[in-house]
Amino acid sequence: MSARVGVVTFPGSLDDGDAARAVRVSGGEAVRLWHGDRDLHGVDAVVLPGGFSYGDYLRTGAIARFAPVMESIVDGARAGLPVLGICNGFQILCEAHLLPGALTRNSHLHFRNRDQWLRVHASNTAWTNSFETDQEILVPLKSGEGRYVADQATLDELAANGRIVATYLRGNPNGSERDIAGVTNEAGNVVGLMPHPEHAIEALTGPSLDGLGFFTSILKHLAGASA
Amino acid sequence: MTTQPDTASSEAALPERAAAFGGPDDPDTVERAGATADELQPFAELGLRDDEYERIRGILDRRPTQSELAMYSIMWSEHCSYKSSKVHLRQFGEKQPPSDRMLAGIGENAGVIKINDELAVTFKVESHNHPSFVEPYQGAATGVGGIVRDILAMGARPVAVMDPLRFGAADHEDTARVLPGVVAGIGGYGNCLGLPNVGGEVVFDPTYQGNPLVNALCVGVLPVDRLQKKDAAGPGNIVVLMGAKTGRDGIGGVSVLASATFDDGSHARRPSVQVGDPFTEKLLIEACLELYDADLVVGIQDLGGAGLTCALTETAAAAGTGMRVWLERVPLREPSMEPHEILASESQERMLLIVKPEQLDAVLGVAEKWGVLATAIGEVTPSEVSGLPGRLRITWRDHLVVDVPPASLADDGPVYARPMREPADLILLQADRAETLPRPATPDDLKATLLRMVGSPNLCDKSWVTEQYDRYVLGNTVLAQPEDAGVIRVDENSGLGVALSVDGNGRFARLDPYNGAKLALAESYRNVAVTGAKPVAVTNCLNFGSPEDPAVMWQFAEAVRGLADGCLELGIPVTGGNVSFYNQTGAAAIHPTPVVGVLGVIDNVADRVPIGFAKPPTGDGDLIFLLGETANELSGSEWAWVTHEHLGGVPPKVDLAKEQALAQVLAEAARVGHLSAAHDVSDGGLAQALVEACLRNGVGARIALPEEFSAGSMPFVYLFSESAGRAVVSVPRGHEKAFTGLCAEQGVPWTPIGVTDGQNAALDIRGQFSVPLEELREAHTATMPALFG
Amino acid sequence: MARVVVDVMLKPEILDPQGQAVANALPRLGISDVSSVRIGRRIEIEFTGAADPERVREIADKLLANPVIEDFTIQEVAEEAVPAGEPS
Amino acid sequence: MARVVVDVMLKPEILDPQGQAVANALPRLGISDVSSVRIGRRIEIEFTGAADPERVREIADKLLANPVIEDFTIQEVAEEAVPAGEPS
Ligand SMILES: Nc1ncnc2c1ncn2[C@@H]1O[C@H](COP(=O)(O)OP(=O)(O)O)[C@@H](O)[C@H]1O
Ligand SMILES: [Mg+2]
Repeated sequence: MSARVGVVTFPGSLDDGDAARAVRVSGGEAVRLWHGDRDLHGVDAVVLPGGFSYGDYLRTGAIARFAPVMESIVDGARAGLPVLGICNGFQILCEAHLLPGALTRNSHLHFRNRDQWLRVHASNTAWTNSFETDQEILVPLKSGEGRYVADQATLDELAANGRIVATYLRGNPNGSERDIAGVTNEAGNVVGLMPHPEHAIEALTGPSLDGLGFFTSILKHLAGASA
Repeated sequence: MTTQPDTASSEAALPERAAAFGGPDDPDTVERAGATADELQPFAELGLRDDEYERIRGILDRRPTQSELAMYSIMWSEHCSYKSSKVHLRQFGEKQPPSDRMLAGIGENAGVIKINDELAVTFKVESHNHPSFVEPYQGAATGVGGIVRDILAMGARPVAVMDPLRFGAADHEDTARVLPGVVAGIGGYGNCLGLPNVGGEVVFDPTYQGNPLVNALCVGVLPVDRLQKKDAAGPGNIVVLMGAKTGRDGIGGVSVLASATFDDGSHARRPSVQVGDPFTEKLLIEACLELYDADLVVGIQDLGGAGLTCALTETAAAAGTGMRVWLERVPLREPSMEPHEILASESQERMLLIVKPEQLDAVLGVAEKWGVLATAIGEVTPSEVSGLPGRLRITWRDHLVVDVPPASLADDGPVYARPMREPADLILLQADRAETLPRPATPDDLKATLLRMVGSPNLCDKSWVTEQYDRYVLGNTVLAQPEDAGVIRVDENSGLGVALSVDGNGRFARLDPYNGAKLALAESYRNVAVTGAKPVAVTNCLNFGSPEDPAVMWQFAEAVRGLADGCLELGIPVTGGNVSFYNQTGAAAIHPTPVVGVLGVIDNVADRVPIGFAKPPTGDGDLIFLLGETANELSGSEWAWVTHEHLGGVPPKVDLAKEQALAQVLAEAARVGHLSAAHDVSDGGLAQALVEACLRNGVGARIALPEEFSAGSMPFVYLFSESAGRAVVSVPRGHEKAFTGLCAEQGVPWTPIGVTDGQNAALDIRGQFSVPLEELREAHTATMPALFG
Repeated sequence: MARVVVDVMLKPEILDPQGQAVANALPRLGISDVSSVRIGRRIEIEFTGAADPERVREIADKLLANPVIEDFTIQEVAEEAVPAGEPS
Repeated sequence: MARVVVDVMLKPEILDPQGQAVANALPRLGISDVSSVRIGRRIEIEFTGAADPERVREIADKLLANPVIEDFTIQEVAEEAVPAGEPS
C-alpha cells in the first residue's frame, strides 16, 4: 500500500493541485484535506501548499493558522507526523509556531519568480533524506514575502543543530537571514521551504527534476517507519 | 472596460441644479416620472446627446426616472454600446472564415474554441487603460480581474493570463510612476488568483505618455458540455448576485445624479477607483466551477463595466424575458447608496446567476462553502401579454424606479457611422522613408549598433517585469516569457495543449493602419507557429484615440478592415475582443494600436519548440537557418527609432500566404523533431533574434552572411531589417535534408546561415564582428534595473 | 529630533479587502461583536531637527499616501523613549 | 460602539525595507533631514458594544501582530461619528 500524503486546501491555496501531482508522480497517494475539516483522514504525512491563504492580506499565514485542520496538524506534528510547508505553507508553519522565525517582505519589495539554485544541508529530515548533504539543486522560487528572519540566538541554534534545511546559492533572492531557504524543527519531521519543489518534477514544466527528492524522501521515510 | 474621458470632469461640469427629489427613501419613481414630464434632467452631463435623450423618452413614452437615466447613460456610452465601432466590427462576422471549432464568438463574453471532442478553450483580451493611468496598481489589478470573470462566465476554469503593456518614453517620470504600479498590480492580482502569466508585451513610446495601454488577456479551459450561456431563461427562475458587496466604485459620471446632498456630501460622491480583491475572485471562481459541475446554473454573466445594469439587461435581453428585481436586497458596502448608484456601481468580483427556484438552496450552499456572499435579488418574468419581450422592473423599498425593455439598453443603443478622413500628415509621413537614413558604415559601427539595440528599452531583457509574475502555478506551463508564445498543457494524459501570443506594433499601424493590423496579426500568428502549434483563432484589443476625430476613425476603420481581411486570408476567425477609444491627450491621439492575440493548438506539448539554441555537447552544434526572405525594410523599425528617433515611410510588406506556408513548415518540423529551436524574427530584426536565441541558454553561434548580403551596408540590412514572414531555426545534424525538403515542398525560402557553437560563448558574424555573450547579456539586461531599480 | 506619525487609511468608500479578511476571520477566534475592521499604514518619521509641518504634509501627499484612494492624518509625537516595544 | 486602534510596527531590530525605500526616496523630494522611516500597520476595529481590553489584547497578540517580529500598541479612541459606512 502506498503512503498517503495529505495536501491541505485553504481558501486561497494555489499550488495544492501541483503538490498533489508531485506526490502522485513520486509514487504516493495524494489525499486532499479541507481547511474546515479537523479530520486528517488517517494520512501518513501532510503538505501545506503554496498560495495566498485568505488572500494573505493581513500577514502571510496569519489567518490560515486558525483553520480547524491546523489544530489536528499542530497536534499531529508535535507527535511526529511529517509536515512539509511550501512557501505559504512555510509561512503558516511559522505562524503556528511549529517552526521558529518568520517570513517577511522581500528586501527589494517585489514578488520574485525565478529558477533558484539551493544547497540542501540537512539530508536527515523526513523530507530530505533522498538528497546528499550539500547537494545543489534547482527549483522555482516565487514569493513576495520570502525573507526569513529570526533573532540571532535562534539563527545560531538552527545553524548549530543542522536545522537549516536549505540555503540560497548564487545570490540571495529576497534578503533572507543567512541565505535561509528552509528550516526544520528539532525532531526533523516538520520542514518549511520557501521555494517550490512541486514545480520541479517534470522536464516539460519545470527547470529540473530536483524537486522530486522531497517527495521521494517522505515515501522513503514512511516506508522505513513502517518496516 | 474602455477608457472614458477623465471621469472627474463630469463632476466639475456639475450644474447648480436644485434637486427636487433624491435620497434613498424618496427615489424618483416611474409614477413620478410620468407625472413630471418636463422636469429637467442632466442627460448632457451624463454624456447623452439631445437626440439620444429624446429616443429614451420615445422608448419609455415618458421621461426616464433618475435610475433609468443612469442606466441608459452608461449602456449607451461608447464603452458599452460600441456605438462608433459597431458598423466596422461587423466585418469580423461578415468576413469570418468557416470554422467548425468555434462554439461561441463575437457577442459572447469571450470566444470559445473546441480543441478536441471533449475540450474547449476560451480566451479574450481587454483594455484597462485609463484606470491604470489614474491608479496604476488598482487599475491594472482590476483589469486582470475583469477579463478573468469574462472567461469564467463562459463555463471555463481560467488557466493563464497575459499582459500587453505600453508606456510613454522609458525615462519619462510618468513611466517611472506608472510602470512599477501596473506591473505590481498585474502580478498582485494574477499571482494571488493562481494564474500563471505566460506572456505579454512591454513597449515604450512617447505616443503613450499620458495614455499608457494596459491590456489583459485571459484563457480558460472547459469541457465542451459545460459551456455556459448568459440567457436569463425560464420565467420563475431566480436572479442571484454572487460575490463582493456593492459599493460606490467606479460610478463615474453617474455621480452627477447625486441630488440634494451633493453639496455637503460631495466628497463621498466622488467616483471612486475600483479596488481589486483577488482573494474574493479566487473564491468566486471555485464557487462558480462547482456550480457548473453540479449543473446548478441556468445562465450566468460577469459584472464588469456598467455593473448590475449591464448584467441585468444583457441576461434578460438575451432570453427575451423580463425581470423583477428588488434592489434593496443587493448587499451594500455603504448603506447610504441610492438606487441609481447601486445600478451603476462597478464594484469588482461579482457575478449574476440565473438559477432554478428548487436549486436555490443548493446554490447558496455552494457559495457558503466557499465563503462568498450570494443573494437572491430578483426573478425572471415572462414576456408581456402583448407578445413583446418582457420588461425589467426594479423596485427600491416598494417604489418602482425602473420599468424598461431590457433590449433597449443592451442591444438597441445608438449606432453611428462617424466621419472618417485619412490623417492629413500621412502622405508626408509615408514619404519620409527610413531606408534613406545614415547606416552604420564599419564592422565596429555595426557591433556598436547591435549593443545599443539589444539594450534599448523595447528590445532589452524584460525579466525585471516578468519575474514579478508567477509562471509556474497550476503546473501546466510548458513555455512562458521570454519565449515567443505561452504554451499551456490542457490535458495531462494526451499532452494536448494551446499556445498563445499577443502582439501589436503601433508604429507600423501609424504608418499604415490597414497593413499595420495585418502585421500585428502576422506576428502573433507566427509567434504561435514557431512553437509548433497550429494557429486556430484570434482575439483583439483595438486601442485608439477619439472616435470623434475623423482621422482616428479612419485609422480605426482601416485597422479593422485589415484585421478582418487578414483573418479571412489565414482562415482563422476573430472570436471576440474589445475596443478602447479616447486614448488621447488634448488633440493628440496615440498611435493606432491594434493588439492581436492568436490561439494555437498543439497536439502534444512535448513537441513544443523553444526559442533558445540547445547546448551542443561539443564543438559545432546544430545548423542555423533563416526561413523567409529579407528585404531592405527599415521604415517603422526599431533601428530607425533607436538610432534616429525616426518614424516614417511604409511598414514592411505583409504576405499572409507566406506566413501560412511558414507556419505549416514549422508545425510539421516540430512534430517530427527537425527543430531544436525556432524564434520569430520581428522587432530588431535577425540580429535581435540571434541574440535572444543565444542568450537563452548561453550558447554561441557562428554566422556567415549570404553572399548577396556581405558587402557595403548589406550586412546591416540583413541584421536589422524587419521584413515579415521570417523565423530563425536550429536543426540538429542529420535532419537538414529532410527539413529543407519540407521547406521546398511548402515553398518556404531557407538560407543556411551558420551553426551553434559549443566552444565559444560568443555571437560571431563572419567578416564583421564577434561579441562575447557576456557582453551582450550585460547590455541586454542592464536597462530595466537601471530605469526602475 | 522630532518624531512625526502619518496614518494613512483607505477612504471610507473604498473597499478594504485586508480589513474584510480580518473581520471575517474573527468569528473563528470566538469574536462576534466586531462590526468593522479597517487596515491602513502607520508611518513613523524621525527628523534630525525640527519637523516642518508643511514639509511633512508634502511628503505624505506625494510619497506616503495615494490621494486617489487614501486619506492621511499627521501628528507630531512627544519624542519620548520610543514606545518601548510591547503593548501599551 | 467602541472604536479601538491597534498599531503594529516591526521590532526595531527587524529590517524594514518599505520604510527604507521611503527614506531613500526622500532626498529626491529635496528632503535631507529625515533620519529614519518605519512603516507598520494601523488597524481600526469597531465593536458593536464595549471593547473588552483583555479581548482586544488577545486579538492583537494572536492575530494582528506576530510577536516574533512585531510589537503592537492599543488605544481606544473617542467614538466619534462612525466613518460613514462599511461594516466590512
Ligand atoms: N475589437 C473587437 N473584435 C471583436 N469583437 C469585439 C471587439 N470589441 C468588442 N467585441 C465583442 O463585443 C462584445 C461586447 O464586448 P464587451 O462589452 O467588451 O464585453 P464584456 O462586457 O463581456 O467585456 C464581446 O463579445 C466582444 O468580444
Ligand atoms: Mg462580460
